[in-house]
Amino acid sequence: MSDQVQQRLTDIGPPHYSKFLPPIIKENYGKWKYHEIPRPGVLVHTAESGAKLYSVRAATPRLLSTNKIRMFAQLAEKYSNGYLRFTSRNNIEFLLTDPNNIDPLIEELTALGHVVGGTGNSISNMVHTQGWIHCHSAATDASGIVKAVMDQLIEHYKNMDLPAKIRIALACCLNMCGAVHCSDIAILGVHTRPPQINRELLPKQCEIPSVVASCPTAAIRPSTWDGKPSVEIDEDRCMYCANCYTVCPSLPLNDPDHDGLSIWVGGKVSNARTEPMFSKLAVPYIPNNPPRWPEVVDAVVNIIDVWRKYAHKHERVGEWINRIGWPKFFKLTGIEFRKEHIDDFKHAGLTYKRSVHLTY
Amino acid sequence: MSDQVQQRLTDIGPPHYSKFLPPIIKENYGKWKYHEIPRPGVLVHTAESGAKLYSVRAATPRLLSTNKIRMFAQLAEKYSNGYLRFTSRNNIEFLLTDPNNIDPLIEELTALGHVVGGTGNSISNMVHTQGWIHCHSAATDASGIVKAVMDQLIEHYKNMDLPAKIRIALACCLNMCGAVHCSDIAILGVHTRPPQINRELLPKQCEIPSVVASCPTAAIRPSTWDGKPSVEIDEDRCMYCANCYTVCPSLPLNDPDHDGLSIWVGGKVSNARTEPMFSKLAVPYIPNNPPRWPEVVDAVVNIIDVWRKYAHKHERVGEWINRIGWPKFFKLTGIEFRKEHIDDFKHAGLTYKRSVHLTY
Amino acid sequence: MADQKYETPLLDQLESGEWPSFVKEIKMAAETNQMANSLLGLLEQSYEERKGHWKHGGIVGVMGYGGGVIGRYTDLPEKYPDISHFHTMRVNQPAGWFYTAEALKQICDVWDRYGSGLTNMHGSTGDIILLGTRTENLEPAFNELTKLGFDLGGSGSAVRTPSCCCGMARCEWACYDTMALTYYITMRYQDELHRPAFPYKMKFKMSGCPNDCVASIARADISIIGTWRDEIQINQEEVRNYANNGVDIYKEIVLNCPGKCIEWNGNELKIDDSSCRHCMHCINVMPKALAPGKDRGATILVGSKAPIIEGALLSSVLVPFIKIEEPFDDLEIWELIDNMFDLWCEEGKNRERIGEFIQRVGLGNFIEAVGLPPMPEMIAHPRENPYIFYESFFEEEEE
Amino acid sequence: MADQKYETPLLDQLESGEWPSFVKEIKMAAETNQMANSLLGLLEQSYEERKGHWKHGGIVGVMGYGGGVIGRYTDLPEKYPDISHFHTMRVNQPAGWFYTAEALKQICDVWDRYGSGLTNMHGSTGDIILLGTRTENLEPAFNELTKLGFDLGGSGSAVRTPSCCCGMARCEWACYDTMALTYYITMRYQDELHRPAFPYKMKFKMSGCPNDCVASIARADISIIGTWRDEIQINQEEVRNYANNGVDIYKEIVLNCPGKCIEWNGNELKIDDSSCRHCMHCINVMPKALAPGKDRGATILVGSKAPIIEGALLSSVLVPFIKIEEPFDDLEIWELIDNMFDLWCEEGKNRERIGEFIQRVGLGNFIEAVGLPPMPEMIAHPRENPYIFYESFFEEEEE
Ligand code: SRM
Ligand code: SRM
Ligand code: SRM
Ligand code: SRM
Ligand code: SF4
Ligand code: SF4
Ligand code: SF4
Ligand code: SF4
Ligand code: SF4
Ligand code: SF4
Ligand code: SF4
Ligand code: SF4
Repeated sequence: MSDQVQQRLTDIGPPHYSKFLPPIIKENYGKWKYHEIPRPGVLVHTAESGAKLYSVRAATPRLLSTNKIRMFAQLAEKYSNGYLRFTSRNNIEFLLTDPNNIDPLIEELTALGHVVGGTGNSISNMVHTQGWIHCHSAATDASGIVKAVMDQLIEHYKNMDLPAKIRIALACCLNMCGAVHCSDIAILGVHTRPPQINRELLPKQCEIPSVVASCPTAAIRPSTWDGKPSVEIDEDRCMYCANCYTVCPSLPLNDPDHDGLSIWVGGKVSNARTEPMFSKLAVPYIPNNPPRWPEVVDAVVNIIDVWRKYAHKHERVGEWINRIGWPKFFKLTGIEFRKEHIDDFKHAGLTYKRSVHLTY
Repeated sequence: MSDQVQQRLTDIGPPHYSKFLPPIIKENYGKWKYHEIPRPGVLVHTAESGAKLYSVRAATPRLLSTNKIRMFAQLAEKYSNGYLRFTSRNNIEFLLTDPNNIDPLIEELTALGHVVGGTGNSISNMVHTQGWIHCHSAATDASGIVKAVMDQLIEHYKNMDLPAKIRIALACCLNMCGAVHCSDIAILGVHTRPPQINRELLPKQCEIPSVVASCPTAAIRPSTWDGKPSVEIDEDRCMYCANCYTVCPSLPLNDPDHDGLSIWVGGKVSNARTEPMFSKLAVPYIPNNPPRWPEVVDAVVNIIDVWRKYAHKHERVGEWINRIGWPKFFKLTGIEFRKEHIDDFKHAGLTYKRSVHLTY
Repeated sequence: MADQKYETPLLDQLESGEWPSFVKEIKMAAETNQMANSLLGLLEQSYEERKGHWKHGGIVGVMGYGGGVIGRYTDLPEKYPDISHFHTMRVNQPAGWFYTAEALKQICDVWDRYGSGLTNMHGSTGDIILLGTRTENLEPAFNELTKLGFDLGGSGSAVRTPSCCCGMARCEWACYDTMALTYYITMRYQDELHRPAFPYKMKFKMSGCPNDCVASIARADISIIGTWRDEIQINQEEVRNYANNGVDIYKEIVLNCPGKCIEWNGNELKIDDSSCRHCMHCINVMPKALAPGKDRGATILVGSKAPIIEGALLSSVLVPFIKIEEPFDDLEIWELIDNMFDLWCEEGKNRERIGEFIQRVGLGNFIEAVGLPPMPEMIAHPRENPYIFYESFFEEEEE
Repeated sequence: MADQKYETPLLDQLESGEWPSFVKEIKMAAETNQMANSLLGLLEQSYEERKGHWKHGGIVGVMGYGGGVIGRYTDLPEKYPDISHFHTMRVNQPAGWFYTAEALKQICDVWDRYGSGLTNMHGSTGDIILLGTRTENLEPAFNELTKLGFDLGGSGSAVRTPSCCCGMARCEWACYDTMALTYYITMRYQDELHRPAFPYKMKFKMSGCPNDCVASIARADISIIGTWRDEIQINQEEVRNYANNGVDIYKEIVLNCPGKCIEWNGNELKIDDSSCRHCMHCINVMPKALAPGKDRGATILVGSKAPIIEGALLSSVLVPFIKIEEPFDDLEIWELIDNMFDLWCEEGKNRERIGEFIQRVGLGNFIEAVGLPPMPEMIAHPRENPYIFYESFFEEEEE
């Protein structure tokens, strides 16, 4: 072991990317001229030199076994000189120079269960998080819902038949590791009950002042219990954000009968046309219903169907809603408008309708 | 006196407006069809019946002597059957039925010093407040600045040669009695020094808790002085809003060497095209310079000239700036951009530029 | 009256120029009125010193009323004894600011007798402002005014003098009768107008259409703005006339439509009314060709105000659409307004406008308390933060 | 290894359907890996109970590093002893997520030896996530990874693993070399990445153009987004081709341009570049006809994050335009970033992201402290409230 430590390498950083770039990229680095999408899942980038790079994009569940990664490696060796990459939304891309390899690669990928698509005006892979696979904080699972939703939306992954790109993301708690807050559609796991205080463990595990400071609504006050330092939670003020739980393991919020999901719409990240926007609350609460969360799937499909039907070309979900107005969004989707939709946090006043720009 | 009190009428409310409406209005009430503006200052409203009402609009300084009001009354008797009205921006309107009276009326009004105009895409009268004429709170005068500014802008009152309507307003302190906060251009009197505490009078004149509560930045703390209850002001926190002075006469802020004016741009009230908008800070500070406040006049004229030159038709000042972006507004007007322009109040974070929608 | 003459070299500079001069007005009044004359002197001194010379007002008024008069005293009473008192009377204007010559002259008579001979036509809230009188003149002036049929307007923590655009009297776009409603509201709330009993001021402003010519959305606690909910009326012939006479319909209208719901093929204008935002722009540009629909009414908004203390507010939608038809007594909004007043009086803090109150308690809680259902028209967009109070989802469960 | 087999009727339902199945992945791994097998059982139980079975993580890691490993323990260790520890290792991905088949297989070898055989390709921050290992395996796995040239990524209150879009490697719109800059930043901040010393996490994300394909504006404390400041390059011939092939240039492009700066006469496209907002839309729709200008660089923005605790933030502009050219050592931004780090470390509260810190102290004070002048590009619009601190106007006067 001491031997091992002596040889220990640290702070070497990641391998330099140039090691992994195919020659065609090295040769045309920074000299690409334009791209085309001849069919869903296939990007063709043409360089100033005339060289053409064919990228074949396929879905992955993100959670991959080493077995599967080896299979991908094999496919890369067979069709793309061993070069491949992953995208910022967890798709896999094979980097081909020979267009004749496109069809057989797609065939093998499809056979392997990895549908090809996700380019252009399609629904790409869902960004998502750990859920019950790995996180203590999860109000719901991640991978299972993604699977259920994408099974239903598969045609929109395979085809580029939508008014615009649509980005769906899921986070299993308010920490929002998927950074879902700027998604066309976001599925967000929510706790809906205040923390249960483990009064025995709390004084051992947690610093009271940090716990008190962690609460955005000042719902937590220091107290004593059985002579020991403890905290009191004003349940009327708690909105279940779990920040106290992040800081203190003795304040779990997980609650199978009340944990569930919310759905948010109309966010975007790109600067294309309109500025980036946050997603807004569409459906406040749907209970957890594994293994296929049918109510969540229906809600997402419904929103997409209505958007598809009414949006103009190039209109992202949020851009479409901004044009037609939120009242019409609720009307067309049939989603019930409730008090919960009306903001009551810090900047709430700015979200009230301060004009008579209404539709009837 | 007791006799008088017995006869006393109370709660009679204002006279019913119908007493003051000319017959043509009574007959066509709610049945107007369209209007035209054949020349600046003249509105022609045509009713469904075909009847035509000619309104001649002239400027007033709002502050009117009874002498002048009598002269207006005379003109009304001569030209408009004794009917006249004032507008929501303190213009006067004579309500004519005989178009032949238009020219002579305009001639007399002009001779009397009351320029005719203010209709359509012009600069109408400036909404303003009391200033040194009547208010204890004023950081500047009102009427004098209005006179100085409008003397300079007179051609835009007389002609409808602007891209859109432009509404200029002035308020002599942050109470903003002119409700200037949604004006194309707002001139706002500002104090720039914390209140001077009159420690002798304060305990007699003011309730300490109300004084403490009045401060939006919590700059005021209760204290004692010479054994008497008093307050202390944290000068670093004070942003000179004078709310404490409104509540307590012993906390005056008036200070001839530091009081002055600020200029705000881009607000609007109408729902036409865009939703109503608040005005935003353009020039943080100009010292008082009576009787003609040349620096204020120049700043206003400059903004209007730049807007005239670059705005599209129908673009109010704020709509124009929204199209070209604030950086370009500052560049084109030559106004210095300072730290003071960056919001630091409650919702400041929402005013930071959260996109790369920039122009260069 | 002493006829002391003041030198006013600074003010004199404001007599020249084409814009009507307030200095000329004061001088005109000063010829016969010593208060106006003293004001000249005082104002000149203010111009020299760059500083006002008025003290914080005291409480003065007429018997039985809690408002309508703004007390004012100079801080130089020895120098200007004639304006040691210089109170203003706020006289409730007739709706729409229509007058006869006769009525104006009568008011002038009163003010020549009891005041400075100076006025504001009108104050920002809408009142006739009679500038400058002494305490002892208030009651007699009031008596004469009421005999003429005029009453005082509001001040203090009361309903303030309601005001409105000229509406149906002189505008083709009025979607309801603003002047009638304003008169009705003024009369309905006479007691609340004259006897302050609220946490703070309460302003009503009525505009006949979304152009909002009284700026009600920016400066009224309750803003009532006309609108329609059926199709915009189109006269295609007149549209073509505008096009032929220089209106670039594509650039000026189609591109500016916030609902993106207008199409123009060079011959016919098509509006997708279901996406129309009722902004008025297309109608404004072509008043002969377009008009608001026939199913007219109003939107009720609440809460605008100037910046003191938490920052300026615009009114926001409370009732998206309501018909405003006689008899006004039967309108449902009075109950809503009563509920709002009750709630605000009970829970509002001193000097907290209703708009600030709503900001503090939250619109959701506010509408719940006043008995309105949540409606998407009330908001610009739903919440962006996930900090949702979920209790309403599990209410049955609670013990 | 015990080869206990779990019944997973619920999870089995997630094997059907066309979307690739994560359950199949776990099952595949479970054939040879007992940790993966146990995970199946545990997950099935979670699905039954609608509840996770992981405990709050403890502090585990490799020697000398303060991060890169997320400790995780099940709350059912007796039932699932093989995953009583189930830590993840965050391995710093190569910039742009490019790999050779060879490199991937080497990583798989390590993870078959020391972990569950399960991965995430990739984590939301960008790392290769190696899911599930025991404390005692961390050090040997780390050693093997470094020998392969891989290092751990960030976790905790440290610089987090920077990530970027593929940029110049495979995109015609990259306005600077995102991958080179990402590698440079990752190497420059190795110490800050591996040894948490900040008030909270610090993420860098690099996108080559305003399309922002790594969502940097939404989820990076420092977002570096490519842009240009000269004219959009236009090939008119290709514009006409698009028009002829079905692009409705008026509707799709002119009407959607946020700068309202495009004109199209059916033959020629004119762009008023001085009003262009660099949104990319016109270029996106006609990639063969249009391209960003030649004077390229980047905008630097700061402060985005997820909602905890004060609500989500988007990054906002700090440096409107900067050239990003080699040698990166000479770029001026490092001094700025050092100043930001220093200030935040000194004045930031525990668990306060830099964006929240800026919200608290105010952007004006922040830029003053880090040595940037106020620029109108930093704001969406100037202040609307009149609550101005005027001290800077009278500084000379102060004694
Ligand atoms: C591969 C990838 C970058 C990477 O290094 O991994 C990428 C690659 C491209 N993006 Fe992207 N984008 C990628 C994530 C994103 C993201 C980030 C995200 O989704 O989390 C965004 C911001 C999304 C948002 O706004 O919420 C993004 C917003 C765009 C846009 C703007 C779309 C819009 O109208 O708002 C374009 C332009 C377009 O497609 O017209 C674009 C265009 C492109 C182009 C056409 C650029 C090019 O010339 O090569 C590439 C192919 C797009 C396609 O799939 O049709 N890319 N692109 C990412 C693929 C993710 C995936 O697997 O689906
Ligand atoms: C007389 C008056 C109402 C009253 O009862 O007193 C009035 C009367 C008319 N307004 Fe107004 N507006 C009047 C104050 C306003 C205000 C309030 C204000 O300025 O404080 C506004 C909101 C201003 C703002 O947005 O900041 C206002 C926004 C409009 C608009 C929308 C303009 C825009 O594009 O934003 C129109 C439509 C138009 O002119 O095209 C309009 C149109 C009209 C029309 C054409 C309506 C009609 O068919 O009769 C009237 C003649 C307008 C003109 O002057 O050209 N009126 N109008 C007010 C005259 C004030 C004055 O003396 O100048
Ligand atoms: C006379 C008038 C200005 C004018 O020259 O037109 C006026 C004058 C005063 N206003 Fe005002 N306000 C006048 C319309 C307004 C308006 C405009 C409106 O009503 O449409 C506003 C902005 C809208 C609003 O209500 O927010 C307005 C917002 C204020 C405020 C700030 C209120 C707030 O909530 O932010 C104050 C301060 C206060 O209430 O203590 C105030 C206070 C005052 C006081 C009473 C001064 C004080 O602190 O006690 C002023 C008396 C001046 C004097 O000596 O005559 N005045 N005041 C206006 C009333 C005339 C009328 O009755 O027609
Ligand atoms: C693994 C990963 C999710 C995933 O499945 O991809 C993840 C997992 C966790 N995140 Fe995260 N975050 C991950 C990317 C993110 C992102 C997205 C990003 O980086 O682009 C965000 C939103 C952007 C941001 O930084 O704000 C994110 C916002 C959070 C937050 C809220 C931070 C905030 O300031 O609002 C927390 C809470 C915390 O820091 O205590 C958090 C905390 C956590 C913890 C450590 C749970 C905790 O409370 O201690 C999770 C460990 C789960 C586990 O057991 O493995 N994670 N986390 C992502 C890191 C993988 C990687 O290194 O590549
Ligand atoms: S979103 Fe919440 S539950 Fe999901 S991985 Fe992140 S911290 Fe864990
Ligand atoms: S869950 Fe959030 S709101 Fe509730 S007590 Fe904990 S920190 Fe406060
Ligand atoms: S704006 Fe201020 S100074 Fe002017 S009249 Fe109103 S309260 Fe008085
Ligand atoms: S002027 Fe305003 S900020 Fe200053 S102490 Fe008075 S109330 Fe507070
Ligand atoms: S608000 Fe509408 S109805 Fe009233 S005057 Fe203005 S344009 Fe006419
Ligand atoms: S009223 Fe406004 S939104 Fe409606 S069609 Fe006309 S321009 Fe468009
Ligand atoms: S951000 Fe821009 S440069 Fe980077 S991949 Fe996306 S489109 Fe290309
Ligand atoms: S990049 Fe965007 S703003 Fe610039 S011309 Fe193209 S569409 Fe318009």
